[in-house]
Amino acid sequence: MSRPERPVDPMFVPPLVKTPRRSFNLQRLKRRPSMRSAVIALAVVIAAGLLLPLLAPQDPYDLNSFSVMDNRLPPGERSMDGLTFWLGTDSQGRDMVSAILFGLRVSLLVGLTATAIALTIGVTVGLFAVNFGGKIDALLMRLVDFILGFPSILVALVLLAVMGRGVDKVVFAIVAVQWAIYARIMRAAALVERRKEYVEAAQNLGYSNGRIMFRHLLPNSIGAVLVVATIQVAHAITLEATLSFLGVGVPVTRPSLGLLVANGFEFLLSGEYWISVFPGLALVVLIFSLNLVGDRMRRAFEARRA
Amino acid sequence: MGTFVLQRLLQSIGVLLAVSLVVFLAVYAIGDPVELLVSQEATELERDRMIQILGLDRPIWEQYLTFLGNALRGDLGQSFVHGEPAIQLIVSRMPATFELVFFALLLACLVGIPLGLVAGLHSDSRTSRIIMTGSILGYSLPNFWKGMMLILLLSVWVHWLPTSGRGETVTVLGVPLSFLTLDGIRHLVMPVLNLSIPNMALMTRLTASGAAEARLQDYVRFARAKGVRPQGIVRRHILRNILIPIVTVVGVEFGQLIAFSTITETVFAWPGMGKLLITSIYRLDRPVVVAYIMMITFLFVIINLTVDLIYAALDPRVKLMERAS
Amino acid sequence: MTSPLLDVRGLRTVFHFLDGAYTAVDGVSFAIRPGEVLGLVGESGSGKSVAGSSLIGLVDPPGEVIAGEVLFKGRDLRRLTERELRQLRGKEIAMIFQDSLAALNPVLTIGEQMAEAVTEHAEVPPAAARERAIAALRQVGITSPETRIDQYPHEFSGGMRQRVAIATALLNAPDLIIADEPTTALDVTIQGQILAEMQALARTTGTAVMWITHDLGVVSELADRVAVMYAGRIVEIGDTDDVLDRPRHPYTRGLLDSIPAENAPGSRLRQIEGAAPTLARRPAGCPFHPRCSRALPVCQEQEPGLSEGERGQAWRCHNPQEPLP
Amino acid sequence: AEALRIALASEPTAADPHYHNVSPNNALGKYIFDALAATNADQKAVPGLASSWQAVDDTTWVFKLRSGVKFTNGDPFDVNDVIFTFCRVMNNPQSVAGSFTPYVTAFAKVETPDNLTLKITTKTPDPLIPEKLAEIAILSDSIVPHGEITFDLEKKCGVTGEWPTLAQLNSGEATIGTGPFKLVKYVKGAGVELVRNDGYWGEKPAWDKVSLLPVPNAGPRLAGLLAGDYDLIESPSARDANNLKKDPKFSITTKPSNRVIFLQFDIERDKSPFVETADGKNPFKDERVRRAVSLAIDRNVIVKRIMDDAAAPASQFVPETMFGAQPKPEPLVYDPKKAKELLAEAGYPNGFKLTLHATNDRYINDGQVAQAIAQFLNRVGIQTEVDAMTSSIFFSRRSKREFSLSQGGWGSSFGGASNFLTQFVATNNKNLGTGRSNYGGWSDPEFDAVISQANATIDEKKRSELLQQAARMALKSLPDIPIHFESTIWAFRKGLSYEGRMDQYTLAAAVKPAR
Amino acid sequence: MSVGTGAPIIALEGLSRTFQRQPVLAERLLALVGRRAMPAALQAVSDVDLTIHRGEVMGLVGESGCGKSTLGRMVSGILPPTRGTVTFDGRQVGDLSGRDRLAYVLGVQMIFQDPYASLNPRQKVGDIVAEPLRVHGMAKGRGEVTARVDQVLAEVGLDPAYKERYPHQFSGGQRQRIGIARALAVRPRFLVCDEPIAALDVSIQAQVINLFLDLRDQHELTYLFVSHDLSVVRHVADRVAIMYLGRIVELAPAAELFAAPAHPYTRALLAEIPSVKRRRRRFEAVKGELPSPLDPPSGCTFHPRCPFALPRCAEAAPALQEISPGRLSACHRNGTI
Ligand SMILES: Nc1ncnc2c1ncn2[C@@H]1O[C@H](COP(=O)(O)OP(=O)(O)OP(=O)(O)O)[C@@H](O)[C@H]1O
Ligand SMILES: Nc1ncnc2c1ncn2[C@@H]1O[C@H](COP(=O)(O)OP(=O)(O)OP(=O)(O)O)[C@@H](O)[C@H]1O
Ligand SMILES: [Mg+2]
Ligand SMILES: [Mg+2]
Repeated sequence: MSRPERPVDPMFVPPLVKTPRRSFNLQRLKRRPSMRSAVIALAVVIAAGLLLPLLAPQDPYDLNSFSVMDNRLPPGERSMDGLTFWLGTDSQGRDMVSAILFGLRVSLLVGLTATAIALTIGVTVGLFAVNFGGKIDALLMRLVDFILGFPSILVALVLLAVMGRGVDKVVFAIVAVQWAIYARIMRAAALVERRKEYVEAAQNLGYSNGRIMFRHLLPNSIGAVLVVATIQVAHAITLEATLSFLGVGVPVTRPSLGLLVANGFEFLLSGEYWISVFPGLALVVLIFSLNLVGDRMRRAFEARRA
Repeated sequence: MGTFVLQRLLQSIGVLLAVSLVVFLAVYAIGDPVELLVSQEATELERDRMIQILGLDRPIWEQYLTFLGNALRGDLGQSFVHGEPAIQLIVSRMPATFELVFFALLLACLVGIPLGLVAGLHSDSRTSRIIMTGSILGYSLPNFWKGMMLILLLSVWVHWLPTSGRGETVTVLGVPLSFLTLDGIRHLVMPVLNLSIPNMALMTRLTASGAAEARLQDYVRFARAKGVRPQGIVRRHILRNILIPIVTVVGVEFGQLIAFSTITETVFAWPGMGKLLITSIYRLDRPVVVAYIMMITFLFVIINLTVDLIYAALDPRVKLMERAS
Repeated sequence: MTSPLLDVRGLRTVFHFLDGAYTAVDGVSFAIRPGEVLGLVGESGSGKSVAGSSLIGLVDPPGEVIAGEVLFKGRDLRRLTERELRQLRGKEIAMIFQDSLAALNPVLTIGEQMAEAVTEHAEVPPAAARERAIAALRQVGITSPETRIDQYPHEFSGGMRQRVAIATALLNAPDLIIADEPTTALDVTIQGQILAEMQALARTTGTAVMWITHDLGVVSELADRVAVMYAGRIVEIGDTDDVLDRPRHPYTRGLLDSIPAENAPGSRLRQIEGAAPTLARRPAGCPFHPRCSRALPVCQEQEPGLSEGERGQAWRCHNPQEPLP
Repeated sequence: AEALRIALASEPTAADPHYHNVSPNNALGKYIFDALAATNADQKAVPGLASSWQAVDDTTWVFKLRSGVKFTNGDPFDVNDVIFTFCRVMNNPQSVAGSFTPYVTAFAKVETPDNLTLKITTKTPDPLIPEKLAEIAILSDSIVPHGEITFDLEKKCGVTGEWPTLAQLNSGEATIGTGPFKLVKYVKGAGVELVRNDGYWGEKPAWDKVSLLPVPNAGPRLAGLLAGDYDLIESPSARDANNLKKDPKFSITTKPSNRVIFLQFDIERDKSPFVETADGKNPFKDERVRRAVSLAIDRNVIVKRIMDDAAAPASQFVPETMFGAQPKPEPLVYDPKKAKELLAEAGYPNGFKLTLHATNDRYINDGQVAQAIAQFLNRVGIQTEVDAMTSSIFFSRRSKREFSLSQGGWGSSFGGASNFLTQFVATNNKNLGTGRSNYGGWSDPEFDAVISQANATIDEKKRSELLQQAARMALKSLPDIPIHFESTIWAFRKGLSYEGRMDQYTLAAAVKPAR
Repeated sequence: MSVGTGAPIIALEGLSRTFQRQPVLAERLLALVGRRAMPAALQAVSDVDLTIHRGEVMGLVGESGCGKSTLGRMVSGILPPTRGTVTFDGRQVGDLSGRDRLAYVLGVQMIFQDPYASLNPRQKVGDIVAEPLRVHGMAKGRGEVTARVDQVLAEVGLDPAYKERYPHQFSGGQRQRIGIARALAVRPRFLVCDEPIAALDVSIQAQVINLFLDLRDQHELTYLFVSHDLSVVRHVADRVAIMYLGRIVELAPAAELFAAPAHPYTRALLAEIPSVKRRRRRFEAVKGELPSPLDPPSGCTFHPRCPFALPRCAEAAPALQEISPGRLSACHRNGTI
């Protein structure tokens, strides 16, 4: 028995003990989110984030497509070429609608790729730790403790300060601080699975280590990790936004939502609220919906396990 | 017990060593502090002298070994920028951060635990749903943006609270404290709120899931079968059980918050350690950055150890030695 | 014949699901006289525990007791308010659960949990409650109860925990104890100890016991009367000797036949084909008919009513076994 | 009359005026200490603790000290304090990069014909002696035990005790000056508290009490002003300042600063890391390309749209009002057509790919200016990306010459026009100490000759001409392109006035309650 | 049924297993300076000698935690022993490698206690049974695999139409059959059945016991049948070994053992088995609690609970002695009670 680790994620509050059979009741049952609906909701959010930029009136990454002459126009104004800026423009003359849509995509892409890579690394590490145990396990887990012991924001900050700006670098920094989370969860889940008798049965049938690891342990323990991953996407996005806000994130010419907010920070008090409030709202809506979907998935997952 | 503490201390020495090396190299890789420190008018001679004084002319491993040697004597170096011992600099900023973190946690518990109990004990009610969704929102708000909105709202629009700084402090036992003056409290409110909201959400969820979980436990059923009153069940059985994870999480969060206060301190210009760290990173003030991270790591080690001991004290099931493995 | 202590008539408990309500306990009727031990046997999921909990209003949503009377000393427990029920629980009717580790709160001492059962029902000073708890522990054969009482559940072995649960049930000298499989998880030697204690207590105090189990052997050795449950119904009830030696219902017969000890070593056992139906898939007519070797066409359509024999033996079957000589 | 609360954009790192030669520290020094010369709002040296001075010949200067001046501890001010200060500058091991030592090491000897006369002989001719002495805050020799004080660095000038430490000056123990204010408390990160020096020799400030509060973010700084937490704030964003103008409760002052924002080309290398051309060569070696870049940028739009008019388009490297500046420089115009032609002429009709490096936290709107410049360059076919980074990284990378085109800023804090040209345009020469920031590696012996002659000329008129000549040469070959001069803005509540300073200092003594 | 007639198929010699946590650095340091002992070792199985002959069913009985599963795991090669040897078909298992090793691993299959945990919940039933065939190339091509899977499923009484279903869609008894089918697929010669019916409902238990009896006849299987339920063991086993705290305390042909238990512990067990034959018995319990295997009693580990204990029992552990041909018992009072 060990004390509950600090939940790596506030969404992921581990249950105190296993849920007994009599745990559900009617109301809860009625609202019990099905895994499928949660997954669909998640897919919709992601697809929207990735596809919406196609609708954007302008390409905010093409420096030729906007002009500093149009900068900081309030919502509803028109540009010199007659385009209407429904949410105004930023200090470079970018249409905020386009900037937010593209920013949303950058944020999502960073969140998704970082999570995917971190997940892959973490899962592999976790599996290896469980499978080889002993010294290797101890070593890997000390490393994981070490990384998780640090405030992720500081580590990412220092890393990016070393490496400079760039989407790839942000992704790298996020992966560097997040893989350990998956490794730990994977290890915990796989440890539980490995004690189950079907793994002994597999050994008893003379299966190779690799087969047991990837064919038997992996599919059975990845659930908890995937559930955490949906929430970690939101986390990665927040982290990216914060790093961009601190001036070490994505390149200025390819703003993510966080960078847009940061850029608008200085205009906030002078009444040009739209430069930071709208991207900020978009960010909040994005993170909130991801968290919400993640939370539903977690509940669905736990309900299914119970 | 003794073995456990000893084992943890042994481990932490390793961790501290690793941390110091990593941070040392990282800051070294960021850039050349001399470039920022030495005025452009300085002659080449002055520059070289400076480099020599800071010891930057020697190979990195030698610098590191010197640093380690000094660190053993409790000297983590002098700030390049401030010329003071880095430790002293950090320690002088500690009270501000600790004050912030303490009140943020206090607020988080005062708000989060009751809300969580309400949500957890009636997990199917509308109130519960609102609380739980609200808690998701609570940590979906990026810290910096939330801070900005607080300033916009409470300072710029309604002029209730000052925007930044620490306000008037009273020195108690050599420690300057804000919460003893009205002005100090006014300055404290927004940063504390900003830091506290995600933790309120965490506390709420932790309590709620704990309570929802606990109320379905067999011992609760057994207590009901014994005829125990509902209040007795909540107080004795449910609260006592969920308090254990809460207390430990509060302990761990204390450490995390100290680290995460960085952003809040930046937004609200709160003169704490976090702000010092950010400026020191930007100014490549390596001794301060290294000392800060080492102190934070040390703090984490101590906090974790304390948390484990508290946990062991609170939860009769825990046998310390079992966990040393 | 003494009047029954508990008289249950037509008890029906359902569980509400999205697609409707499923009956877990279906019109169960039985009676227990003071000092009598009633064994309730049946396979997993047959509704034994739900029936036990339904008696004292401990079924939680989505479960609901929808019909029947539970006459305890002449009062219908179903008509009592929750408050009145609570005062009754633990005082006049005590309950013991299967998993004693789960039923004892891990973070409270044994003493706290036992004293609670006393103080909730009477204005008793803590010291007196403690004395009573110590006495009860001694009664169930726990050595040096004075020190043991301040320990935590995990410091007790499984058998001792179960004895603590029994001692707790005894604290207020109840008239009825509902024991829900309290020895299932224990080893035979420990089970023997517990059974010995229960038996002694029932003898000395005159407490009636409803013993829920799936082990026919235990029932045989302990109970005065036996009720056999299948798919939510009591399919056969009567004196232990009658039911076990002269079963009328084919299911009871099948259970007895499949016990290895009843067959020659190494020979094929007589077996009941198929598996018990789940809550959602209860066959129409007699729920046992798909597995029944004596099934008639009528069994598929019509639920058999209760037929009564001598000495209060009763069964639900269209085609009962002939009583053996 | 009352208290004044000032929100600073950047915090002084010490109350020791000799600790680090950076603006926030120097500005704080001006509250507590005086120097022999003072600088006025336009950065001209004016009498300070020395009531007059004169260059006797190319290397000899005579300073007449003000009489009757007393330090806040009652110690009368005389030549001993000055010489002690010079020595302390040299004996301050904690100082960052020997901050003020170059000024003192330039002295061959310092003599004291009488108690209030100082004769300084320099090793080489240096026309900037008064300006340099304006930077050295005079400490009282009473803070250390000493014998007879002479300018003899070997013998520690006669000081017998320990030299005052940084800690002593930060704590206020040794912070004894002749300035308009006295230090009450200096708490790092939380601010500085000062009270009026009632024995000040000059015009007494209007404030009993001054607090300097560091608020590095512009937003909170402004919000604090609006909320009434501060009376005066440094550098609100220009946009905010323009809005404040409309608010009857506040007013602002805008003052052109000595800082120019400019682009620096990598010229020396044949291949440059951040340009991608068809021929693989470094296009910036070609003067026509550099000119084209300049022609492509509409400085007026940048000033108007990005800087909100709190800047002036730059056609040379120092503002017109500065010593040695050209009174009427040839304007650097916006002509994208011409730019394209020049590019085509140079062999880049389709432009090339470029990354412009810039800071994002050092100069006003630096990141945005860089993006606007990138926009303009794109319009003439140079496909430009912007990499804006935090200054710590920028400066160390720039010094390693990692960039092809970088956007920098430079405030000519003294020396007028010579400062920028010597630092950034002259050939890098360690012995002469020239071209220290010439990261592009441009080198022109003719230019070097002119600038070094100017730097050794005491005669002001002649020097000014030489400097103008040098500047014209630089603007012809354009190794650096000036973009604009930043203006500094102060915002304050109604009822105050502040005339602003070119060196960007915020000095409470100059904040006046308006009548 | 003949006892011990066939050739030995499995022989255990001095088989022991201890579980011990790796000492942490601090403990090693403390031990170096002599301050503290290393972490305590848990002796799960000690010194078991047992020979099981072809075609025989060896029952293994004992209380929870006495080491039955540990012994079973060592026999089937899942868990390496700390000391002692397992001999399969006359060859020491520890020396085997390659094909021989595989022949042993597949030849000795295990049936697990928990029908819910012993099947991979993400595999279809068909795949569960087919996987070992594919992995070890025991059936070539699709058709052959399918045929064999269908055959094995039919043998355990499952409709091959169930192949496309997942384990959670089955009842406990059916799952146990799937587990048996999986083991049978590799044509084992020896089955270690670790409490295979403990988790099953009363009416299902008989079905599974019957299945075991049938399979034994069809495939000439040999069983190590672990159970804590004496009546089951009595029904299926030819010989019975009684375990207490890691040691075998009595070993005898089933009929003899049930007729006349020799060891006091066996007696207590037999007395406590609830039987539908007895009515309203006056229970008289074995005294004392189960000792902790981490801290076993001295001498004969049963002595604190033994009604016949002598002072000597607390001092020396009795050896397993032959008390009559084919019957062994470990008691100081063998033959005197
Ligand atoms: N809280 C609940 N929600 C839904 N169904 C339930 C709940 N509790 C019990 N049931 C169902 O009611 C039926 C009877 O359950 P019950 O627990 O009474 O069985 P049991 O005879 O005690 O079995 P066991 O021997 O396994 O304890 C089962 O089908 C079970 O699934
Ligand atoms: N992997 C392990 N690590 C540590 N201890 C173990 C391990 N496996 C078993 N043990 C311990 O060894 C002892 C024997 O365990 P084992 O599982 O063999 O008992 P068992 O007789 O099968 O009990 P049950 O009837 O409960 O299945 C127990 O005390 C158990 O706690
Ligand atoms: Mg039950
Ligand atoms: Mg076992």
